[in-house]
Amino acid sequence: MKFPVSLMVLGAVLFGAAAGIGAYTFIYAKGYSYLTDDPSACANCHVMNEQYDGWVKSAHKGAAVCNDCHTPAGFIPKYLTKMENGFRHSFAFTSGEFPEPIRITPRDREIADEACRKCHADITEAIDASHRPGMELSCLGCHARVGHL
Amino acid sequence: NIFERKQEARNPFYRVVDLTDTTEDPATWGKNFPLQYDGYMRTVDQKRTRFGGSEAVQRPPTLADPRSIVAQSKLEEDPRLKTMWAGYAFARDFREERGHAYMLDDQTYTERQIAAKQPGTCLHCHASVYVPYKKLGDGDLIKGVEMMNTMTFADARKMVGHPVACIDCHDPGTMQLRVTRPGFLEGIRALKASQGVPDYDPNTMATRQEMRAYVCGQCHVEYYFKGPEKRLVYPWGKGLTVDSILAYYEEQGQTDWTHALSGAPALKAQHPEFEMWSQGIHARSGVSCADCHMPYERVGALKISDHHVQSPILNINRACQTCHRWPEEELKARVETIQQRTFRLRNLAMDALIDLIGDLQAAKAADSTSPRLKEARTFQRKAQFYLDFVEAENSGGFHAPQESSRILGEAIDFCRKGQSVLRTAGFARR
Amino acid sequence: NIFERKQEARNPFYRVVDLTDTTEDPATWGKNFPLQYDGYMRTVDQKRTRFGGSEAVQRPPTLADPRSIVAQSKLEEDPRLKTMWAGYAFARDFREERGHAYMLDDQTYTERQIAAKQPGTCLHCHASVYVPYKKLGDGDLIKGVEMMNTMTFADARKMVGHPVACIDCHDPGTMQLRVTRPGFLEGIRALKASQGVPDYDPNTMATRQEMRAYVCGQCHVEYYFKGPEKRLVYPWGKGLTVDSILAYYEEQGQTDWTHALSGAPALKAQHPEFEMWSQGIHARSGVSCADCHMPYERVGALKISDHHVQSPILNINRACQTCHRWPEEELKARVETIQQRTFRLRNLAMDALIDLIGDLQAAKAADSTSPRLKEARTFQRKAQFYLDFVEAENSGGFHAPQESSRILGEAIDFCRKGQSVLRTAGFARR
Ligand code: HEC
Ligand code: HEC
Ligand code: HEC
Ligand code: HEC
Ligand code: HEC
Ligand code: HEC
Ligand code: HEC
Ligand code: HEC
Ligand code: HEC
Ligand code: HEC
Ligand code: HEC
Ligand code: HEC
Ligand code: HEC
Ligand code: HEC
Ligand SMILES: [Ca+2]
Ligand SMILES: [Ca+2]
Repeated sequence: MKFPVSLMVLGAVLFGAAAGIGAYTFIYAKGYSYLTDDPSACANCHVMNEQYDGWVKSAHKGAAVCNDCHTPAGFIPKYLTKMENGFRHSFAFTSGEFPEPIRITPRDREIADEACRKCHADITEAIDASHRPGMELSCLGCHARVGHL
Repeated sequence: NIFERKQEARNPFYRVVDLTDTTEDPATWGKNFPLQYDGYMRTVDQKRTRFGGSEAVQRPPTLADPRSIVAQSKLEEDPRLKTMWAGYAFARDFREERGHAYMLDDQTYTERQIAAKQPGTCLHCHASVYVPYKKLGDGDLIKGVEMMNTMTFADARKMVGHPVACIDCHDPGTMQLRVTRPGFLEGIRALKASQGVPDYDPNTMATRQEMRAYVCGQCHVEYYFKGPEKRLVYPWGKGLTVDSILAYYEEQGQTDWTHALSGAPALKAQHPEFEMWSQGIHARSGVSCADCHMPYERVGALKISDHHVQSPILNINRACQTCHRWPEEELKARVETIQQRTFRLRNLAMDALIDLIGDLQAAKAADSTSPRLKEARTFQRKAQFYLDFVEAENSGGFHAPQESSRILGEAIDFCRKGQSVLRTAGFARR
Repeated sequence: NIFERKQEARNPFYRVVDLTDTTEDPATWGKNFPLQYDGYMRTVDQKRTRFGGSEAVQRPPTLADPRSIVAQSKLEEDPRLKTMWAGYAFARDFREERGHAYMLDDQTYTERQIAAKQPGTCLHCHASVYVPYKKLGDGDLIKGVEMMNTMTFADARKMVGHPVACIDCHDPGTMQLRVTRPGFLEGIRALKASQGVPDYDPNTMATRQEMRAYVCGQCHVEYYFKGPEKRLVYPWGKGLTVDSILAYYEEQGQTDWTHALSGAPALKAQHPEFEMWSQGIHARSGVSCADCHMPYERVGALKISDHHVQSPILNINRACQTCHRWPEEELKARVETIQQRTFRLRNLAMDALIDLIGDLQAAKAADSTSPRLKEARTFQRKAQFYLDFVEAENSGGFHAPQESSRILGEAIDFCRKGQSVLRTAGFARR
């Protein structure tokens, strides 16, 4: 968890709010949806519809919401991540400046990979147990599609 | 019941025995890891797929060969192989390979042992040699292997007791994967050096996903015995493609045998699964051998690696469907489409090679001193090696579909050129 | 800004003009669909990729050929093609293909028009012929096409005014995709019939995903002109593989031209993209031409199909990354690895064919009456068609990597057999 980075971002968010644009979207386009755990809130941005639809079809619909996989464990880290992404995405959404198709960032991919273990630690203990930290297999290597069919 | 499962989950493996670097017997390891052990023991199963698996063939046991069941003979399935390898031990006995449980017996009793005196080096890939090597070299693995290499197979055979075992792939303390085979350690070091990476050691420098292929690369590779000390060498100094391997052999002036009918200095390829896989889209996508041949399976509250190493066609749902959401039948059909194409071209290449050998025989009979013979034999040498590189590779082309077909296409072209050389010299077979 | 985005989201497009089944001019359609029209107009761009795209080559316009820019000449890139096609119009002028905007001019001014008198049939795939056909046959498409086929190219040319246009792929009322080309309607019907599906009509029976390939299959296919009425036929009666297409031609006794140097009755293959694609893993996975060559792009809140039909290499992130999560550079490298392998084998096959032609010339000179000539020419006919099937296919093997290499391997084998026939007869070229 890169705390300083997130703090800087937090700062950026506040500054951004003052500056307007980001925070403007954050409110008008329901960017603050990032702060809730309601998946449909994520879909407030039509650009999230694809993933939302994919999630609805996935085996995880009844099991995990967006934030279960896209935010790290722990209150502070979770909300810092939400802030950072919320701001970045809000900005991207308004400016229209973002790569298509939308791609998960390496950092958020790690977060998702870690998230798997939040719920599946038991079952995967056998395949993780015998390995020094850093040598864990990436769940996404085989299960990249679980969140979104 | 639930309580037990929870137990299992929290502490996946009850360590009931201590495993050390000298614990050879898999049964002992099995006490700590019963689930993996069960799978490991199932490699005795024999089931045939269209191009893989193996068929259990009954035979009357003899003193010389006590096996009552063997795998089908490839020489009988396709007698052209006898002409292709004429004069080499493989023309005497060559069978479909089967599960790991049989590796030691199949090596010990193959008629190739009778056809030619084999060295102790052979055991490197057919037995659990880690402990024996260490013993022999008292503590020094390399010293041990060098000593066993120079023994006769018969003498060396007495020093080993198991097919590949847990200790050959695992660190007894951490259970992490490890490479124990000198042949691979030296081979991969030479390969990496050629790519500008000095002193490469997989056991400290490879990622876990790489290790899931390297442990197999210890044996499923092309190899040769170098020099009188019969050193086991993986010919990777210039790269892993068939082209760079041939270039390496040319540089070494290596010849495996002289073809009995044509007199060509020939090279035999053997099970280059690791090399072929490395040229395919799966390797390129970071998919390792274990992903398909040892897929995870759910047992009780645990996910473990299926230690019943086998054809993925017999386990499509686990081996393929996590990554490919197609129905089993469809995935099977995709594999067989690839294999059928490979097989068709392989048969054309085989006919071409037999033709060239026939032409060489005729030319030899007409004028055994013609300088053209040497030229034509060089083409046979190349065609033989390229065709064999696909023939001996055991996935029927699946590990690298386009590359397999490309190699066969080149083999056919070598035959064409060899035949032209003789034709230009006015040798005409009627 | 966001107000707009939310607007767009609700309201995809405004109809400002009425489109009927006789509205030919794309500019008119463009009033309703400016975004698609903009893309369509961009097919004038010329950018080269390693094996595709096209290069803008300057030339001084002449009266006979007013084009000041053309695509690079493939005959100059590889002069062996002139020998391969000796005696056929293609040996006179053959260029890399470029964007749709040029199709009408490039066809009108190619020197192939001078080398041989071409029929009106040609326009079927190089112009917006739907409205003209309908006019000619007053209302009857088939009658119209039959009439235009028998005209001279020059006369027919006067009746068309645009390259492929909106109306050729779309129903003006619903904007749904539709097949307007008689050649494809008949070809696919014959194919389906051979598979036991009677009276197949894509416009009523195809899925939407199939239509996303069929509209391209209207032109990107192998074809020939049948009989004196110059009927345009897609040779699919026995299937789409190179093998079944050759079988079909043999049954028809079809020959495109007599090879000038060898006298072989030869067959030319032309742009079999649809056929090759059908043998690949993408077709098998339900991935259509439009998915890669007209990927969706987001304009504001709208997702539209990029009507700038072009090489996906120039648009990797939209064309590939929706399905493949690899970086652009990696995806490009994957394509080029496949294309390089194909190219290497294609070059071997080309040399083999040139050799066979040379041998045939020598044999012909030695004894023009030898019955062996006929045999050898049959092999050239086959080798020529197989090699050309990959050479003329425009993806450099990507549409079906293993199949492309398999076909080239067989081409080489046909050359080998042709050469052996002559050798056995004692013809030796020195
Ligand atoms: C304000 C509109 C908006 C809302 C609301 C929104 N997103 Fe996004 N999201 C975007 C945009 C725009 C992008 C593309 C950003 C980029 O790729 O630079 C994006 C990208 C992403 C990505 C991939 C890129 C990355 O940063 O890893 C993830 C994961 C993601 N969103 C998750 C979520 C989740 C979870 C929610 C709900 C908690 C959510 N989004 C709600 C607009 C939004
Ligand atoms: C079970 C875990 C899980 C859940 C629940 C989940 N996702 Fe994801 N999501 C992932 C994974 C894993 C990836 C990365 C996929 C990859 O890298 O192939 C991803 C990727 C994304 C992306 C980036 C697009 C891409 O393919 O890289 C977006 C946007 C996104 N998710 C949004 C959402 C939204 C919105 C929700 C809730 C409706 C949600 N996710 C629910 C696991 C999940
Ligand atoms: C909030 C808890 C939670 C998180 C986070 C989570 N899962 Fe799950 N997952 C579940 C539950 C509960 C099920 C059982 C759902 C069912 O089968 O209906 C499940 C099912 C699965 C399955 C079996 C069904 C299928 O889709 O094949 C896989 C595989 C899986 N999860 C992998 C993952 C991976 C990989 C991640 C991380 C990207 C992840 N899970 C994240 C709770 C979670
Ligand atoms: C090398 C490929 C691979 C990797 C890496 C992998 N899995 Fe799996 N996973 C599988 C396979 C194969 C199955 C199906 C097992 C079966 O059907 O018995 C599976 C099944 C599962 C299931 C469903 C078990 C059940 O039957 O309910 C869960 C949950 C799961 N994996 C989670 C994870 C998590 C979490 C990780 C990362 C720590 C992970 N997997 C890493 C291949 C993989
Ligand atoms: C993407 C999946 C995949 C990967 C990765 C893979 N294989 Fe295979 N392998 C297959 C398939 C499929 C077959 C064909 C099995 C058949 O024909 O029954 C096969 C066949 C084999 C065979 C012959 C099996 C038999 O039943 O006769 C061997 C040996 C083998 N592979 C070893 C390896 C090695 C060693 C590696 C890694 C260097 C590897 N494989 C990587 C899928 C894979
Ligand atoms: C570099 C590792 C390696 C060495 C060294 C090696 N083998 Fe093997 N052997 C294998 C592998 C892998 C297979 C299974 C794949 C196959 O059969 O192609 C195999 C299969 C066999 C088989 C069963 C299939 C067949 O060919 O009938 C026999 C018998 C055999 N080996 C004998 C020998 C003999 C004798 C030697 C020594 C001259 C030897 N092996 C040396 C790796 C090796
Ligand atoms: C110590 C050498 C050695 C190692 C390490 C090894 N193999 Fe093998 N493997 C063999 C030999 C030898 C055979 C042939 C046995 C026989 O035919 O008697 C074989 C056979 C096989 C077969 C054929 C089974 C069948 O039914 O035809 C497969 C598949 C296979 N190995 C895959 C693997 C994979 C995957 C790995 C790594 C996880 C691996 N092997 C590691 C030596 C080895
Ligand atoms: C030919 C190589 C090979 C042999 C022999 C072998 N294993 Fe493994 N084993 C593997 C591979 C590959 C993995 C997966 C490791 C990873 O993902 O890092 C594995 C994983 C394991 C694990 C970790 C949990 C799991 O299932 O993934 C245990 C425990 C294990 N093996 C026990 C054994 C035992 C006990 C034996 C002997 C009976 C044995 N292995 C023989 C290759 C082998
Ligand atoms: C861990 C993931 C994974 C596993 C397991 C896996 N594949 Fe793949 N497969 C891939 C990837 C990645 C590609 C490359 C295409 C892509 O990037 O999507 C691919 C490509 C393919 C292709 C197309 C390439 C070609 O040569 O035509 C086939 C067919 C295929 N896989 C079959 C199989 C089969 C059969 C199995 C099981 C024996 C299998 N795969 C196991 C990930 C996997
Ligand atoms: C999976 C993606 C994919 C599909 C599906 C596909 N193509 Fe392609 N196509 C490619 C790629 C990649 C190339 C190589 C482009 C290059 O070399 O620049 C190509 C090349 C071409 C070219 C030559 C383009 C040039 O720039 O010279 C034509 C024409 C073509 N395809 C037509 C078709 C047709 C018609 C279909 C359907 C019948 C089709 N393609 C299906 C990916 C695809
Ligand atoms: C069945 C459809 C079809 C017919 C009929 C057809 N073409 Fe084409 N033509 C194409 C396609 C598709 C391309 C682009 C792909 C290629 O160039 O291989 C093309 C490309 C061309 C080109 C540009 C590239 C080159 O070859 O220099 C010329 C010139 C051309 N055609 C002339 C003609 C002439 C003259 C005729 C009539 C004798 C004709 N075409 C008939 C479909 C057709
Ligand atoms: C009416 C006939 C026709 C139809 C329909 C058609 N094409 Fe073409 N296409 C051509 C011709 C002719 C050319 C060559 C133009 C030239 O070189 O002047 C061409 C060229 C191309 C090229 C090469 C562009 C370049 O830069 O080299 C691609 C890619 C292509 N077409 C793809 C497609 C796809 C995808 C479809 C369907 C969505 C399609 N075509 C439909 C006739 C057609
Ligand atoms: C060579 C064939 C071809 C030509 C010519 C063509 N289109 Fe399309 N068009 C397509 C394909 C393929 C689609 C995707 C349809 C689908 O997915 O069902 C499409 C989709 C569309 C759509 C639906 C929205 C979208 O973008 O997916 C519109 C509107 C459209 N085209 C307008 C036009 C206009 C206007 C022209 C002329 C300037 C034109 N098209 C020329 C092939 C063509
Ligand atoms: C609509 C989905 C889709 C699109 C778009 C797509 N692919 Fe694929 N691709 C697949 C599927 C499905 C497979 C087969 C493997 C599998 O089942 O995962 C595959 C396989 C492949 C393979 C391995 C097969 C082989 O022959 O080696 C390569 C390489 C590949 N794709 C490259 C590309 C490139 C480059 C593009 C863009 C020009 C592209 N793909 C566009 C879905 C797609
Ligand atoms: Ca086997
Ligand atoms: Ca082009």
